[in-house]
Amino acid sequence: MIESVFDILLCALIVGVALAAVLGPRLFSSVVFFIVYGLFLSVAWTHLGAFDVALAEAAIGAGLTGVLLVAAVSRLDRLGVKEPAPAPPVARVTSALAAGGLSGALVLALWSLDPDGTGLAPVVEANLHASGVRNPVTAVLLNFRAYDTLIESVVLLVALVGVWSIADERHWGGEPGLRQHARPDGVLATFGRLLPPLGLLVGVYIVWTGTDDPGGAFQGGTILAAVWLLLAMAGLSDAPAITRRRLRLAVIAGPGVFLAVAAAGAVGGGFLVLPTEYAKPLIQEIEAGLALSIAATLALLVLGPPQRGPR
Amino acid sequence: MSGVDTGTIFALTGAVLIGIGVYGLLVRGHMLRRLIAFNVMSSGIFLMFGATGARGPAAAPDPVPQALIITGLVVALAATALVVALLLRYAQITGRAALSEDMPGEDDPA
Amino acid sequence: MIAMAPVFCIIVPLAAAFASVVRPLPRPLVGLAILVVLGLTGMTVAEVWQQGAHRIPVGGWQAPLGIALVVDGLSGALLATTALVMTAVLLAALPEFADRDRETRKGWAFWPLAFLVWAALNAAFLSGDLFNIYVSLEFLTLATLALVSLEETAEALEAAMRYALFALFGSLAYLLGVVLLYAAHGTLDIALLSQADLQGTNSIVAAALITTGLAAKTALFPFHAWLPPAHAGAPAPASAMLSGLVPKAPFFVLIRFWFDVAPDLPGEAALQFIGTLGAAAIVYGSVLAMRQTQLKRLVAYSTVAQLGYLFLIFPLAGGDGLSQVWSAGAWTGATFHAVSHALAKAAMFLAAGLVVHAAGHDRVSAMNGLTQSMPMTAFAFGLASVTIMGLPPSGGFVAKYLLLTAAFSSGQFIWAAVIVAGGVLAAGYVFRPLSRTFFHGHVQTVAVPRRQQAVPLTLAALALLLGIVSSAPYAFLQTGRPIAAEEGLE
Amino acid sequence: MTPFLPALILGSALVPGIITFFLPEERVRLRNALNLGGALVKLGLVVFLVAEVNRGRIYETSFDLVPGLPMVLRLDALGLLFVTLSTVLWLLTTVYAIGYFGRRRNLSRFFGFFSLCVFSTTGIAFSGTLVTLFFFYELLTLATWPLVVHWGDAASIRAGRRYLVYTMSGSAVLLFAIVWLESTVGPVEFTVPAEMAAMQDWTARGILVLLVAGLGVKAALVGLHRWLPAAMVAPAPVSALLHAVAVVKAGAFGIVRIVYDVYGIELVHELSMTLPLALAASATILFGSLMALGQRQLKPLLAYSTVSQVSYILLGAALFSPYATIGGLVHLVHQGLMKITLFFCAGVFDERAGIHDIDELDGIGARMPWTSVAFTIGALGMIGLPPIAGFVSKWYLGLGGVGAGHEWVVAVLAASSLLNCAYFLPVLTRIWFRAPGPHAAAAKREVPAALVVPPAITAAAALAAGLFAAFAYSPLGWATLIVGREYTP
Amino acid sequence: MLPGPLLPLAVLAVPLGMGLLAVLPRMRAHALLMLPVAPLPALALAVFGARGEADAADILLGMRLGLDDRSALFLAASAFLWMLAGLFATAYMRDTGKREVFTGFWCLTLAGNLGVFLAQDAITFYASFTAVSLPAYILIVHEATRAALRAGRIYMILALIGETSFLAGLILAGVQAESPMIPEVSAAISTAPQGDLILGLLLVGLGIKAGLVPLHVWLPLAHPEAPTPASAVLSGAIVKAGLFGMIQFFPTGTGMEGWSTLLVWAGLIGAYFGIFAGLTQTKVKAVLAYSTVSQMGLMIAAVGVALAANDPPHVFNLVALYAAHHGLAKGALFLSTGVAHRTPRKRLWPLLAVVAVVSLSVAGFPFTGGGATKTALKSAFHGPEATLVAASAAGTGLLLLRFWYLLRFQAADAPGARAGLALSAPLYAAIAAALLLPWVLLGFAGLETAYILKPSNLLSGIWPLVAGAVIGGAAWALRPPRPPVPPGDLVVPVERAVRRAAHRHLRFAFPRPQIRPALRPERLERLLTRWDTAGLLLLAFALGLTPLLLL
Repeated sequence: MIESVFDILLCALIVGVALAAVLGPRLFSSVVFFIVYGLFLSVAWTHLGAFDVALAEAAIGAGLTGVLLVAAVSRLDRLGVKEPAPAPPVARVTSALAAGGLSGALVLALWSLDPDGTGLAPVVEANLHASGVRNPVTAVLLNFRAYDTLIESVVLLVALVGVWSIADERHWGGEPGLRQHARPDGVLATFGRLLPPLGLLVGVYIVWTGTDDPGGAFQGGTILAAVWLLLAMAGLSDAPAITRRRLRLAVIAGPGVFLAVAAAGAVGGGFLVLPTEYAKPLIQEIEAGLALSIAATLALLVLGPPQRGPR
Repeated sequence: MSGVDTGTIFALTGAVLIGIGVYGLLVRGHMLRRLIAFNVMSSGIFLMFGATGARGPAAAPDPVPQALIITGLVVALAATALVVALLLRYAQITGRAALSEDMPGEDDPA
Repeated sequence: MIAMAPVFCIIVPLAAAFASVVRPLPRPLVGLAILVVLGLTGMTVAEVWQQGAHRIPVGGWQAPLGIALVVDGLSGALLATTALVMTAVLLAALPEFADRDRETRKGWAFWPLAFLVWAALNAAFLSGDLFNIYVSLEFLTLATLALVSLEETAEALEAAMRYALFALFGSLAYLLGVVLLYAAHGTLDIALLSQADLQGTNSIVAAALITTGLAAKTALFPFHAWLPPAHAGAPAPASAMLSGLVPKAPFFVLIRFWFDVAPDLPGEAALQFIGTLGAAAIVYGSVLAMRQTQLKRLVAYSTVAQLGYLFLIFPLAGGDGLSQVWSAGAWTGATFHAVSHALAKAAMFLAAGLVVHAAGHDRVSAMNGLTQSMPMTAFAFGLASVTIMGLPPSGGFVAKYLLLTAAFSSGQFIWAAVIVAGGVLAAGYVFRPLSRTFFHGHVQTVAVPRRQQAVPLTLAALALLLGIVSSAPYAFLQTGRPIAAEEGLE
Repeated sequence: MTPFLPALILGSALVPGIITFFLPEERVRLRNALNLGGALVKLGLVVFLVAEVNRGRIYETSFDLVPGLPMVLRLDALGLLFVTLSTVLWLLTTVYAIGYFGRRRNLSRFFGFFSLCVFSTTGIAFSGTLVTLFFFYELLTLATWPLVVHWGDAASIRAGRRYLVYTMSGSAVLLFAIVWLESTVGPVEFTVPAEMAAMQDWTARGILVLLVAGLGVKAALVGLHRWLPAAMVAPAPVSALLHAVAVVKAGAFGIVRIVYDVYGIELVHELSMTLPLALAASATILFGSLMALGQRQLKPLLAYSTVSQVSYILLGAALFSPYATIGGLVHLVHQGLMKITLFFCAGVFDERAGIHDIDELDGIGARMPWTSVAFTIGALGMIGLPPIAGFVSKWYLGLGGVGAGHEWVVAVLAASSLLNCAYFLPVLTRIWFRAPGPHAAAAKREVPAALVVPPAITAAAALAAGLFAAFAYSPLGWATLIVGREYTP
Repeated sequence: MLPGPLLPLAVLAVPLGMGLLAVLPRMRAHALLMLPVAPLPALALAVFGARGEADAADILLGMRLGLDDRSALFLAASAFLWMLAGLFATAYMRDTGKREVFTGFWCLTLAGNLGVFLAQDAITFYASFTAVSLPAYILIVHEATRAALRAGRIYMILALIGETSFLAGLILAGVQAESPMIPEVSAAISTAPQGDLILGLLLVGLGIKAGLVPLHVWLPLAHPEAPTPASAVLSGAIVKAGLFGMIQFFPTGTGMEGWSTLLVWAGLIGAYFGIFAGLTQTKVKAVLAYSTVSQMGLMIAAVGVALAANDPPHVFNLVALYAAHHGLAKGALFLSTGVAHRTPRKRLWPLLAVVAVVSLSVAGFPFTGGGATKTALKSAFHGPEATLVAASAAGTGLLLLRFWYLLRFQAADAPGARAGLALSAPLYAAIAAALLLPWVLLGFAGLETAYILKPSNLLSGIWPLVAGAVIGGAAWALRPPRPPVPPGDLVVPVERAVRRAAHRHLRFAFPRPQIRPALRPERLERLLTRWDTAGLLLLAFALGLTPLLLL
C-alpha cells in the first residue's frame, strides 16, 4: 500500500515535470525540466527493477540528450532566432482532446491486457546458460537479439554521418563543434582535470560488468563520451578533425567488429551465431569495440558538425 | 489488469506521458520544443513497455523489453542528435527555429 | 552458404558503408560492391524460386526468443527491385559524387548514406520481427533524412525536418502498437503473432497505431505533404531512391502486418476507409502534380498519387475478401505496382536529374526540346511515364489490370473507376513535361554523356519489360502466400 | 517458321523502328534503307500470308502475360485485311515521308515512332484477345502522340494535348469495360465465343456501350471526335497515316471486333443494340459532313470528312446484315486508300505551293496536274461516285441497311453523299476552274517523285478497288470472304 | 451471244482510252480528232454486231453487257449522233482553249452514254449513268462564263440529287432482287414492299436526266451555254439515257396502272409545259431546249402507256423509234445554230429551208421521218390522251416556228464568214438520217409503211400543223404580250430563296464551356503541410481506425 503511494507520487512528479518540460514558457527551463524528467524516470526504472534501463536512461535519456539540448539552446540563443507564436486556443483544445483521446485509448488497451503477463522472461531464463553472459538484458542485447543491437549501432553511425553531412561546405575537414574557451582556472577547467580519470574508470567498469550485472557497452560508452565531452568543453582536448582516419576508424570499429562476427557466423552456417563456448569472449570483444565507437560517436554527435575550417 | 500494482501504475503513467508528448508535438512550433516533446513521448512509450513487462506476480522484470528499451533510447538519441544538427544549420541559414509554415507571416523558407 | 545470401544482402552494403565512412571508395570498388550485392540478390531470388519461402533464425535462436528473417516472394521481389534501383542510382551518382581530387562534404557523405539505405531497405524487407522492423525503419529514416538534407539549402533542411516530424512520429506510433502487441501476446515474431488471437481491444488499438504510423511513413494522403519537398529537394540520385524505394519499406511492413500478422482482424469498414484515402491520394496527388511548375516536384507529387494505388490492396484483398478468389490477384497487383513503380519512378527522377543538370534549372521548361539534345533521356522519361500511367506494355499496366479485375470481381466498381481515372490523371501530369521535349529548339546547354543517359533508360526499359515478361514475376511474388492465385484472373 | 509468322511481321516493323531511334540524324540513307526495307519485308510476308489465309490457314502464337491473361497473336482473314492495308500504305507513306521531309531535322525520332505506330497497328490487327488488342491499342496512342506534336510549335503541342485528353480518356473507359467484361465472363478470346449468357442483359449493354465509347474516341464518333481536326497540325505523312490506317482505323477495327468477335452480331441484335449503334454512326456521318461544310482550310475539311467516313465502317458493323458487314469491312480499306490520297495531296499542295486554305487552291490544277488528278479521284471516291472504291462501300452499306430492315440508312447515305458533294465539289471547282491565284502562280514543280508518286498510286488503287471490285483478291473480294467464312449466321 | 466481253468492253474502253490519250501533252494539239472516232466501235457493234450478253465478272461488282434490238437502236442512234457532233466539234471547237479537257470529258460522257445502253446489271448502269451525268458538267461550263457556270452549278446539283435518288432506289430494289441484274431488279420492284418508294426514287433520278417536268429546269439553262456540239449530244443523246433507264427498270403489267397514269399525265403536262414555256424564250437554243422537254414529255407519256399495256415491248419499241428520230433531228437543229453562226445573213436561206424541213419532221409532218415516228407513237395512245398527243404537234410546230424565226438572227455579221464542210456535213448527215432512217426501221417497231401512210393517220398528222400555223399567224398578227418566263423557269425563285438563306451564314460550332477550378488544391496542400494539422489528422486517423476496426 505504501509502495503504491510512493509509485503514485513518483508518477505524479514525472507527469508534472514532463508537463513543465513540454509547456514551459522558456526554452531553457524546458530543457532543464526535461533533464530532471529523465532523472525521475531513471528512478522509476530502478523502482521497477530495470537497472540496465535506469542506467541507460540516466546516461542517454537525461544526460546526453540533455547536453545536446542545452548546447542547442545556447547556439540558438547566440543566433538570436525567433520563437514562433503560440498556438491559438482552438488548436490547443483540439490537440489536447486528440492527445487525451490517444491516452484514453491506450488506457483502454492496457486495461484489456491479461493481468498475468505473457513476457519472455522464462524463455530468457531458460536459455541464459547458453548465452555466455549472466545478465539477462545483456544476453538479449548481445546474443538473443544481437541483430537489433547491430542495427542500432549502425543507426548511431548513420546519425553521425548525417550530422557531419550538414556541415558547412567550407568547414569540411575541420574539427567538430565550436572552439571552447573555458577559463583555464575556471570551475569547468578544474572539473575537466579532475573528473576524466574517474569517469574513465567508471565507464570501463560499466562496460566490463555489463556481461553479468547491469551495465554494458551503451551505458559505459555514454559515460566515456561524457568524459570526452567534458574534456572538450574544458578546452583541454580538441576533437580531431573529422577527416582524420583514426577518428573514422574509431567510429566504425564497434559496428565493424560486430559485423565481422556476424559475417563470420554466417559463413560458418548461422548469421550472428555465437557458439556457447566462445559466446562470452566474443560478446566482450564486441562490447569493447562498441563501447569505443559509441563513446566516440555519441561525443561527436553532441559536438555536431565542424564549425570551423581545417587548419 | 485488475489490481493496481506498480507495473500498472507506471504503464498508465506511460500512457499519460505519451499524451503529453503528443500534445507538445502538436501545439509547439519551435523545433527544439518538438524534440523535447518527442523525447517525452518516446520515453512514455518505453515506460509503458517496461511497465507492462514488470507486471504480474513474477518478481524479475522481463529482460526483453529492457533490452529493447535500451535500443530504443539509443535510436531516439540518434534521431534527436540528427534533428538538432539539422535545426542548428537551418537556424544558421534562415534565423528561424521553426518550419516556415509554423511561422505565420514568413512564407518563404529562404 | 547460398542459404545465407539474404543475410549477406544486408552485410555487404553495411561493410561497404563502413568502408566508405573511412574513405570514399574508388570507382572499381563501388562497382565491385554493386556487383556482389546484385549477385547475392540474384542468389536470394533463385533460392526463393527453387526452395520457396523460408525463415532464417538469427543467431540460431528460434522465435520468440530470437529474431527470424523471412525470405519469401514479396521480400525477394523487393530485394531484387532494390538491387536494380540502387545499382542504377549508384551508377548515376558516380559522376556527381565520386573521384574528386579532394574529399568534399557531399562526395564523402553520399556513399555511406547510399549503402546504408540499401542495407536498411534489405533489412526491412527481410525482417520477420516487429521490433526489428522498427529498428530497421528508423535506420532507414535517419539515412534518408541525411540524404534529403544533403543539398543544404534552406528548403532542403526544412524539408528534412518536416520529414523527420512525420517519420519519427510515425515510428513512435508504430512502436507503440508493437509494445501493445508484445504486452498482450509476449512475442514480436510475425509468424507467432499470426497464430495469436488478435481480437482484443488491445490488439485493435495496436493495429490502428501500427497502421497510422506506417501510413504517415508511406505518405498516404492526407499525411503526404512532407514527401514532395523532401524528394524534390534531394540530389537526383537520392531522390530516385527516396521516391522509388523508401516508401515501399513501410508499405511492405503494412502488408506484412495486415496480411501475415493479422489477416483475421475484423474491420471491413477500416479497410474501406484506408482504400478511400488511397483513392483520394491518387486523385489529389495527380491534380497537384499537374499544377507544379517545377520538374522534380511534379515527379514527387506523382509518387504521392502512385502510392495511393498501393493502399487499394486493403479494400480489394484484405478483410473478408482475403478468402475470396480475387484476393490473391489484388494482392499481387498491388505488390506488382510497388515493384514497377519503384523502377519507373527511379528512372524518372534520374532522368529529371540529368535534365535539371543540363538545363541548369528545375522548372518544367527545362524539358524544352529535350528530344533533340538528349533523346535518350527524353525517351527514358517517356518510357517511365508509360509505367506511371499504367499503360501497356508496362508493369504498371499489369498491376493495374490485376487490381481492376479484383475490383470488378468483388463488385467494388468505385475502386475500378478510381484506378482507371488515375491513369488519365497521370497522363495529365506526365505529358506536361513530355510535351515540352518536342519543342523546337532546346534549352539544355550542358552536355551529358550518353553513358550517363543510358542509366535511366535501362531502368525505364526494365519497368516496361516487367509488363511484357510478367508471368514469372507474378508467380514469384506469390511464393509463400497462403492462397496462390494460380488462376489469377478467374 | 509458321508459328512465328505473326511475330516476324511485327518484328519487321518494330526492329527497324527501334534501330532508327538510335541512328544519328545524319545517317539518312541507312535510315531510309531500314524503313523501306522493313516495309518491303513486311509486304512480302503479308503477300505470302494472304495466299495462305485464303486457303483457310490461321496462324496463332500466344503467351501468358500473367496466368489467365493470355496475349494471343492470331492471323485471321479480318486481321489480314487490316494488316494488308496498313502494310501497303505504310510502304507508300514511308516513301512519301522521305520525299516530304527531305533534309529536315529530328527524323530519326520521327521514323522511329512512325515504325512503332505501324507496329502497333499491325499488333491490333493480329490481336486474338481483347487484352492483346488493348495492349497494342494503347501502344498506338503512345506512338502516335510524338508524331502529332512532331513540329514542336505551340499549335502542335496544343493539338497533342487534346489528342491525349481524348484518347487517354477513351482508353480509360475501354480498360474499365474490358476488365469488367472479363471479370464477368472470363478472358475473351476472339475465336472462342465467351459465355456472354452469363451476363445480365443490362450489364451486357452497359459494357458494350462503354467498349464502343472507349474505342469510339479513336474512331472519332460524334462528340468524341474533337481531337481529330485538331491533330491536323501534324506533318502530312502523319495525318495521312492517322486518318487512313492507324488511329481512326484502329478504333473502327476494334469496334468491329467487339461487335462480331466478342459479342457476336446476333447477341448485339438480341440486346437491341444494333439500332443505337447504327444511329450513333449515322449521326456521326451526317455531323462530320456538316462540319466539313463549314471549313475554310483544306486539312480540317479532310479531317471532318474522316469523321464522317469512318463511321461508315461502324454503320456497317452495326447493321444486322451480311451486306452491311461487307460494306463496313470493305470501307475500312476503301476509306484508307481514298483518304490517304487526299492527305498526300494536301501535303503536296502545302509543301510545294504553301497552300492551306481552300481558296488558295485556285487554279492549282493547271500547275500541279498529277496531284490535282489524284486529289480529284480521292474526292470523287469519297462522294461515292462509281467506279471509284467509295461507291462499292456505299452500295453494300445501303443493301445492308435495307437488309437489316432499316431503310432510313439509305437516306443517311444519300444525304451524306450530297453533303460530300457540297464540300468537295467547290474544292474541285477551285482546283480546276478558277484562274490561277497567287499560290498557284508560285507553285513549285511536282517533284520529287517520292512525293508525287505515292498519291498517284493510292489514287489508282482507289480507282482499281472499285473498278475491279469483283476480283477475288480485291478488298471487296476479301471482305466477302471474311463474312462468308466467319460471320454468316 | 456476244462473242466474249471484249467487243462490248471495247465500245466503252475506246472512248475512255481516247479521252485519256487526249490529255497527254503530245496529243493535246490534236485532241479534237478523237471525237468523231471514239463512238465508231459502238456504231459498229450496234449495226453489225451480234445480239446477246457478255460477262466481265471481275469488273465492278460483276459487269454484264448486252445488246438487244431495242438497245441497239438506242446505241446506234446515239453513237451516230455523237460521231456527227464530234466531227462538227473538230471544226467548231478548233479555236477554243482547253480542247484536251473538253475532249477528255466528251469521251468520258460518251462512254457513259454508251454504257447506259449496254449495261445489263444495275451497277454498270449506274456507273454509266453517273459517267454520262457528271462529266457533262465540264462540257456545259466549257466557256466558263458566269452564265455557263451558273447553268453548270444548277445542272450539277440536279444531277447529283438525281444520282443519289437513283442509287437509293437501286439499293432498295437490289436487296429485294438479291441480284444486280436489271431484269431481276425490275422484277423485284413490282414485288418489293417499298415498290412505290423505289419507283419514285428511280423516277426522280431518271426523270431529271430525261427532262421530266418539273425536274427539267437544267435543260433550258445548260443548252444555251454549252458549246453547240455539246448541246447537240445533250439534247439528242444524253437525255435519252434517262428515258432508256425508265424502259429498262420500270416493271410492267398488273400493279403498274397507277404509275402508268402518273407517267402519262406527267409526260403530257411536260409536253405542253415545254411548248408554252418555250414560246416565251428569246434564246434560240433555249427554245430548242424547251422543245426537247416537250418531246421528252411525249416519250415519257408513251413509256407510261407501255407500263400498263398488253404488249409493253411493242410500245417501248415505238418509243425507241421515236427517240432515235428525235435525237437525230434535235441534234441537227442544234448543229444548225452552229452553222448559222458561221454563215452570213445573205446565204442563210438554204440553211433555213433545210431547217424548216427538219422542224416539220419533228412536228410530225407526214412523209417525213418524224411524221412516221409520230404516227407510230400515237398508235400507242388511246382516248383523250391520243388527242392530246396529236394536238401537241401544233405546239411543236409553233415552237419550231419560233425557233426558225429566231434562227434568222443568228447569222454571222461578217459577210465573209463561212461554215466549212466539217460543220455542214454533219448537219446534213444528221438531217438525212433523221428524215430517212425511221422508214427503214418501221419493221423493227412492228409497223408497216402502209399503216403510216393510211389517210387517217396522214390527216391526223396534218391538222395540228395547220392549226398551229393558224395560231402562229394570228399571234404574229396580234402580237400578244409575251409572259416573261426566264430560262429555267421554276428554278429561278428556288435559287433566289437558297441564296437568301445562305446569307445567314450557318455555323456549326459548339460553345466552349469555360471551367474555372473552384477549389485551389494548393490551399489544402499548404494546410496539410502544417505539422499541427497533419499530426491532428494522424491522431484522428488512429483514433478513427480503432472503432472502424471493430465494425
